[in-house]
Amino acid sequence: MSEAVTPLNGADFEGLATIKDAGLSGMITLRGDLASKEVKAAVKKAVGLGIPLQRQALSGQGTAVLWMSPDELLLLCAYDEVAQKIAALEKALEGQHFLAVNVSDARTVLRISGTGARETLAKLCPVDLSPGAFTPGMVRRTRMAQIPAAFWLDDSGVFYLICFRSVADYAFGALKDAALPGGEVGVYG
Amino acid sequence: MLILTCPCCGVTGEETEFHQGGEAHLKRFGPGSSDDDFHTYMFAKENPKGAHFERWRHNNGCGKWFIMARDTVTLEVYGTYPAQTHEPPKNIRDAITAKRPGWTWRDFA
Amino acid sequence: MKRYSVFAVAREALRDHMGWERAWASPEPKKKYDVIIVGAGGHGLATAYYLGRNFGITNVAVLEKGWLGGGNTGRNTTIIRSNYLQDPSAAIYEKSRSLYETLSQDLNYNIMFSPRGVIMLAQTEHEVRGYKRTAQANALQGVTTEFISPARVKEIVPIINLDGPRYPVLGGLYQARGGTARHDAVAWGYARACSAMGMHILQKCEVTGISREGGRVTGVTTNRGDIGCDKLGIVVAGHSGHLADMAGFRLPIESVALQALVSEPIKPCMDCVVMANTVHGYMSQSDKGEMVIGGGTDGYNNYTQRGSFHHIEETVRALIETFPMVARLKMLRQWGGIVDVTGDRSPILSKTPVDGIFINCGWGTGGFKAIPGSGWGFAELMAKGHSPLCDEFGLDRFYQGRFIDESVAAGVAH
Amino acid sequence: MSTRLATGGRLLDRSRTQDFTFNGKRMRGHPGDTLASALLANDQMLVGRSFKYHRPRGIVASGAEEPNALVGLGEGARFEPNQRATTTEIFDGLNAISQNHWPSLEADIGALNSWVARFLPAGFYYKMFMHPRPFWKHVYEPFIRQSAGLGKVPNPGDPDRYEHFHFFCDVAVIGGGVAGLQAALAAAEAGAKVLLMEQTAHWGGRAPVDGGDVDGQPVADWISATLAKLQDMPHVTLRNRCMGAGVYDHGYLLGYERVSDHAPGFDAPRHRLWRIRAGQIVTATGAIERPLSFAGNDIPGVMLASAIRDYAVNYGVSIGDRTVVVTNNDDAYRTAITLKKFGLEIPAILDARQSGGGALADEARGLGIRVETGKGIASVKGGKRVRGVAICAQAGEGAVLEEISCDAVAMSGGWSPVVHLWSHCGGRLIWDEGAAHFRPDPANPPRGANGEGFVIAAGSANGATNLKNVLADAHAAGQAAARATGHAPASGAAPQGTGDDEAPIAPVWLMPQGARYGLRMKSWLDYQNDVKVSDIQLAAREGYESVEHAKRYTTLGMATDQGKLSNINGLAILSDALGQPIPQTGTTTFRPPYTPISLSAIAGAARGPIFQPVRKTPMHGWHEANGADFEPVGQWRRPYCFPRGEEGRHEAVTREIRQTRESVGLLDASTLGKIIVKGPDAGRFLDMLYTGMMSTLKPGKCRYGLMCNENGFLMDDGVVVRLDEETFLCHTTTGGAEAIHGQMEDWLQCEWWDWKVYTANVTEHYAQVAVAGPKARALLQKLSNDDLSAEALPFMGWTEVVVAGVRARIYRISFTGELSFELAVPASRGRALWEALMAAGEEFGVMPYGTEAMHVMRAEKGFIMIGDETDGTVIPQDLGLDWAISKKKEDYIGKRAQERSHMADPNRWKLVGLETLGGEVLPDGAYATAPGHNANGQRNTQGRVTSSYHSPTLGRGIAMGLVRHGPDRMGEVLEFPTLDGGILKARIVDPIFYDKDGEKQNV
Repeated sequence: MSEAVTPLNGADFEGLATIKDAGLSGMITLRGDLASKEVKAAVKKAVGLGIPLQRQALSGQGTAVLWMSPDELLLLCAYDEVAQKIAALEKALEGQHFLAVNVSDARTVLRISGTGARETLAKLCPVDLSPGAFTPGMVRRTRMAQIPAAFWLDDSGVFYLICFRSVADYAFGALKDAALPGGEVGVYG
Repeated sequence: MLILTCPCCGVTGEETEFHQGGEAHLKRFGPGSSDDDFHTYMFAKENPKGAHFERWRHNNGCGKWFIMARDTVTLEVYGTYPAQTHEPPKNIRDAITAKRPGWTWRDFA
Repeated sequence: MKRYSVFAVAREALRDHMGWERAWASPEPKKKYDVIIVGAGGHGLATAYYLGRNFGITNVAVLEKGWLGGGNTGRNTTIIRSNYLQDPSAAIYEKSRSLYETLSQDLNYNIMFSPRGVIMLAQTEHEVRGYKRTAQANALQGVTTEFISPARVKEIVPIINLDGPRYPVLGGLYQARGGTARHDAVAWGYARACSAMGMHILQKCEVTGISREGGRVTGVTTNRGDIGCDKLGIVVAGHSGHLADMAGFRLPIESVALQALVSEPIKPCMDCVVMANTVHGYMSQSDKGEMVIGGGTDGYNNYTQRGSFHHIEETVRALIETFPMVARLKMLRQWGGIVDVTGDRSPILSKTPVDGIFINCGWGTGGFKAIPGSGWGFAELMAKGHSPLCDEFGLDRFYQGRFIDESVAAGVAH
Repeated sequence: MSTRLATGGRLLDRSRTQDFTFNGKRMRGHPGDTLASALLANDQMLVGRSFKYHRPRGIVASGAEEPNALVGLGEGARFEPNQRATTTEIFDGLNAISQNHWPSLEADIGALNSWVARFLPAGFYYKMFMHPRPFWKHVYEPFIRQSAGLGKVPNPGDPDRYEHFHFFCDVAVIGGGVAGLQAALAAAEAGAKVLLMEQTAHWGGRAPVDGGDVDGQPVADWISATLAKLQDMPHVTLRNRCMGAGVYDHGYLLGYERVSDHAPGFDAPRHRLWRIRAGQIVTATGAIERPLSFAGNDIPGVMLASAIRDYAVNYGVSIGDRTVVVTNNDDAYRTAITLKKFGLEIPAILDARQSGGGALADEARGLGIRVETGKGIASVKGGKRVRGVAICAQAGEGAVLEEISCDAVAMSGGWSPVVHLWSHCGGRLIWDEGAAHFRPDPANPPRGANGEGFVIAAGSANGATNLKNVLADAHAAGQAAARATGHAPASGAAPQGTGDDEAPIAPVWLMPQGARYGLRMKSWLDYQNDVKVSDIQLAAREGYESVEHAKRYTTLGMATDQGKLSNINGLAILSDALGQPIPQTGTTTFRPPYTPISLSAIAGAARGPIFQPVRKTPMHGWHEANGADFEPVGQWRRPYCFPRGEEGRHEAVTREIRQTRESVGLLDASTLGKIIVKGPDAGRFLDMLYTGMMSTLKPGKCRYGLMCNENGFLMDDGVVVRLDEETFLCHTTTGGAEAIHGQMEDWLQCEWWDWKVYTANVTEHYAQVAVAGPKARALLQKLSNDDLSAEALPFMGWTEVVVAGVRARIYRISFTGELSFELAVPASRGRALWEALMAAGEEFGVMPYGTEAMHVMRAEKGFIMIGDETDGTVIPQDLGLDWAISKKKEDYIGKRAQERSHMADPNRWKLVGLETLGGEVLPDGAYATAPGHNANGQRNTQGRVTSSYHSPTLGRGIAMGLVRHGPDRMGEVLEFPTLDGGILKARIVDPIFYDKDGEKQNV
């Protein structure tokens, strides 16, 4: 049996920004009462992190928690640890009304880095990506060109973008096009 | 291109992040209801020249539905609030009254 | 009414065009008319015209709050076709199309009906099946259409790209006698003919109230005074709900903006109307050379005659894909119109809960092509109480669940 | 003749030259030239032909308002028609051609139209060309279309790239003239984040040409200093070659940046469309000079006075040696003075005002220029060039007092603020009687989402006249914009500009005011569309009284310049003809864009591979590599079939079906929607969503379900799987996944928000493969040690197994009627599973099958297909699916709707099978006729075909259809007319053609 593969199979492109397939990533959608102590404890137990504030991300050692909506978190972990994390969540939340589901393969993750990262995304997303407005730790679910997408910014200035698996080629193509040399806008130097 | 503020996730985004879902505060009529009630629920729209309560979903965003009070002539937004609301909050009604005295909407005004 | 002809133009040229009379009179309102039509757009004026021509009813006033033809009649993409799927739609649109054939001569006003053909592109297998079904239905409805091959599409529209990377052209539903007409001229021609019959077209006359007695209409209140009538026809696309409100009933419609744009003019390159519903765009070339491009409706209720720009974007990118040469053209002007959309996206031509009041609305994006047929049928409905062209379009159909849904044949755009 | 002066040309780099061609003629210009200035420097006065009469046309203006100088630019796939020479920067190798003539610009056959102009007044075509009827389409219209149309048709294959950019700021200032610079500065100094856009390559606008001082220094120095200040501010973004194209609702602003139009070949996007969200927009868009309406005002060499000044100062170009200036205001005196200082001759200034001008007039006289007050031009002499002017009294009817020979005429009818962007989104205008122009009404600005105004006009766009007033107004506008976005303005005062003491303008709408018909029919209002004063007057006489009627009847202002020069003059003429004040006539509606923008910029990067998203399943790559013939299904691409060698579609489909029916086939079913529904109320919720009962489904089991919309119509179907007590997995159609998930959330969030249910769309998490055919089990058992027997996994059951080393859910469901297993594995392992199945199935001759084989097989089995049997007007009861509608439930979505009289009508058409008597395939969508015609003369019908295929299994055509009382009419024969005029007869039969008892799937 061969290994699991991402739809982009490691593709990368270097232009105004570097666009790279971030590889397999474990992703768990957790829906529940985010204010409850049970959910808080379950998340802590599963990925060792707290509940992020609205539209924020918290990241730890190989894990992260993204605030997706008032009753939804996205938990990130190693691809092959998902089953174990879900089991942990289910155990911790037994008797509660919640949903924890593996969505690792439903989505793909792209890494966008370099000085042109903000402008590259700003060509495709109707979001204020100026450094003053979009700061590390923020998560934004939005539209990227013609697909829904979510991205967040880590402390080192790298954007991680999540989109549906089936449109991975489109997402990569659109980002690559936006990052073509010669297309510097020059506003987020 | 409208700009909307989602009361569920706090994002102020452009219309392309959202999807409009028709009149809000509709009372559903199911089996056994009268023809008139069902017709009113399904088809007889308020469609006013003025304040309009409408449902929107932040579909390219947090995925939540919410309600927006918007003027169909000036496009002024009087406010947004979660979908789990039976009637518009008072501050929004007041904002409408200030601009559209005497406005009406189905069972409340 | 002095007849228009090449001889009249020559004669007038020799006296500096000083002898032309007004195309329509500008009278003062009478106290009462037999029939008042609210709305001097194409549909209202056509209704008045056929009331006079077919039923001898000429004591008619057509009231217009702005300028005649100033609503959707003057801001649409002028497409005329009748290749509809459902029997009631095909009947009224084909009646309309056939009246357009001779309308210039009937009105003695050149409305420039140009039967250059209309192709609706099939770009998915689903659309192919939908349009083949429409062709089958049309054959039984007396509407001449055919389903044509991609090669034939290319022959008729050389600038088309059959092998778009996304949606190849798999064929098309072709109506050779569909086409375009000069939209303003339709309103002006009808207005001139109505005026010649002695009807009153009252512009800048806004209806502010509708009077009733014992469940029956008695007249209207306007900014030019109270005017009585025995029958009232409401034909005010974009404002139907507002007028119905005055008459005390509610309509199953919502008003939304429909957008269109034109390019700068270029020499003739497309002698056909092409509609691509999969990618949401349609295009024809005006006699001036502009590419006339229609897009979609916004998703929200709106009375501003402006729309959201992303719909323009969606339409334009689709057209560049379908007609790659337009990539180097420029958008000259974009605008919006307010269209009334009903629960089944088909029009309402109906009696109302108020005796003597009739409503003609809900044409959505398909109003222009229907003007003569709608006028013909609605005049009959108002004069006789029923009309085969209108009977299926009653308000009662929503109560009964008897919808006339055209979107089933793949394309929803009109 | 026009020529390059020895001095002047502040925008030029005279040390370098650039070569270009016009109609193949080689010409030379300098960096900094526009195509217009370079053409004029080469004495190219004639640049095009008008639309209707094909009159010779020369350059009139120096900016975006130019109506005449439109050229075709570039070659091949880069050719672009209708490029405005006045806004085109030249570059080495530029090739331009003139437009709308045949055979050549100099000798145009179409110019004959001009000779018969008397017979072609406004609206002539509405009055003739009606007989004989076919002639309109076949004779008249082609002629009119060919003679109209301006530019040549471009070519496909545009190789350039385009893109969008989203930008957010507090204050966007449109226009980089002195007003824009000052407004931007004032807003930025208050701390607002500012974007300043200028449509040309240069900052400062007209001010450097007009001169004057600011705070004691020459205005050009002030511009440089201010620009430097702005450049140093980190929260200010400056953008030249970027036009404010349109203002839209809620403060949405489009910027059109021509990134590399001036430098083709440079590896950059050609245009970039800025999609800007601004808290406040300041329109510092300046003003446009109006022409004067006198006979012959369209002859090449008659130009706006300001343009003549621009060409001299900015580009060192003189239009003629002898320029007559004609005006109704003081500004045109500047042109006379400027030209005089360049050493050129001004034979006369004709000032239509009886009282003449102010200080500038004195200055002109001081330079020895002859100034005639109360005079105007009766007519201009010349054809393709100006030869002279005949002078008359403005107050008279045009009696010639004197003829003056000249080769250029500089005209000024006053200035109109550029109010387009203010007006796009509903900003109102007021008529300023003193200044004789419309300007923004500050009490009625366009209003944004918060109900407050979001556009502020500044400087001459707001009606301010001289440098002093412009700067003060702009400063206030910048501060107001900052304040409105929450930034307290800094305390600084506006810079002090000089202000000339100008005499008031006198409105002159026709010259002379009593011009007789012969002059009026040569007094042009709209140069491009050939609309004259006499045309507007004719329209008014004929009752086209509304400004929109007059515009549409005459085509005034409908040309590519959208009436920038003609509108005000035209509506003044109309007002006069109607005897009403100008404000009562009003203006036509201003629509975006300000000047035309490329369609490519609007489409942006969305072309070719990224035109639209293409959704691909995990096995897509395998399909591609194995010759799949794809069809679009929504945004997905699914294999229609897998042709081998020379096989056509039909052969391939037939082979795939045979193999599946006889052995085993594989279908990539990954596109099917998969939605998790979980919670204590999940069963109750699904009972509302589906017509059938789902709450009673046992874990480990699957059940087929139908979903209706609230209007009662069938909209989706699929198999529901109960994963555990609280969790269901709902399969939807390929097209339905997102919509159904959205609908679930809709009901949960907006109607039953107290129900405890969570949903998640997991469609793409799984690769799904249908393994179908009598050998399906044998194939799977080769890859799995788990028990897949009918006992362990019965029909409509599911379990978890390991297949080819991957944990998979396996569902015993069948859409083909064969023994069938659907396997779901994580998408990342989908292709590996597929390949393993193909390899293991080799001994059975396994084949992939596509959507068409699937369609045929399901039709053979009598299964309905959403989108074929349903079309949005069909209810489950029509399809004989009553078994899937629970009778026990009080309510489900659509139930109430189905109680309506037409829905419950026993006469509705119902599903049956149809078998042609001769085995032929019924045409898709064919109708069964009934006797007679309806009231509209249409043939009566009694049914229609919903699906029709050739069945390889049965060796004949099979069809499903909806027929009135169909299920009660088994065996009856219906007639289906075909499009070629024939009739196919078909018998009504049971819709299940294959394995009626389900013996094959249930093994």
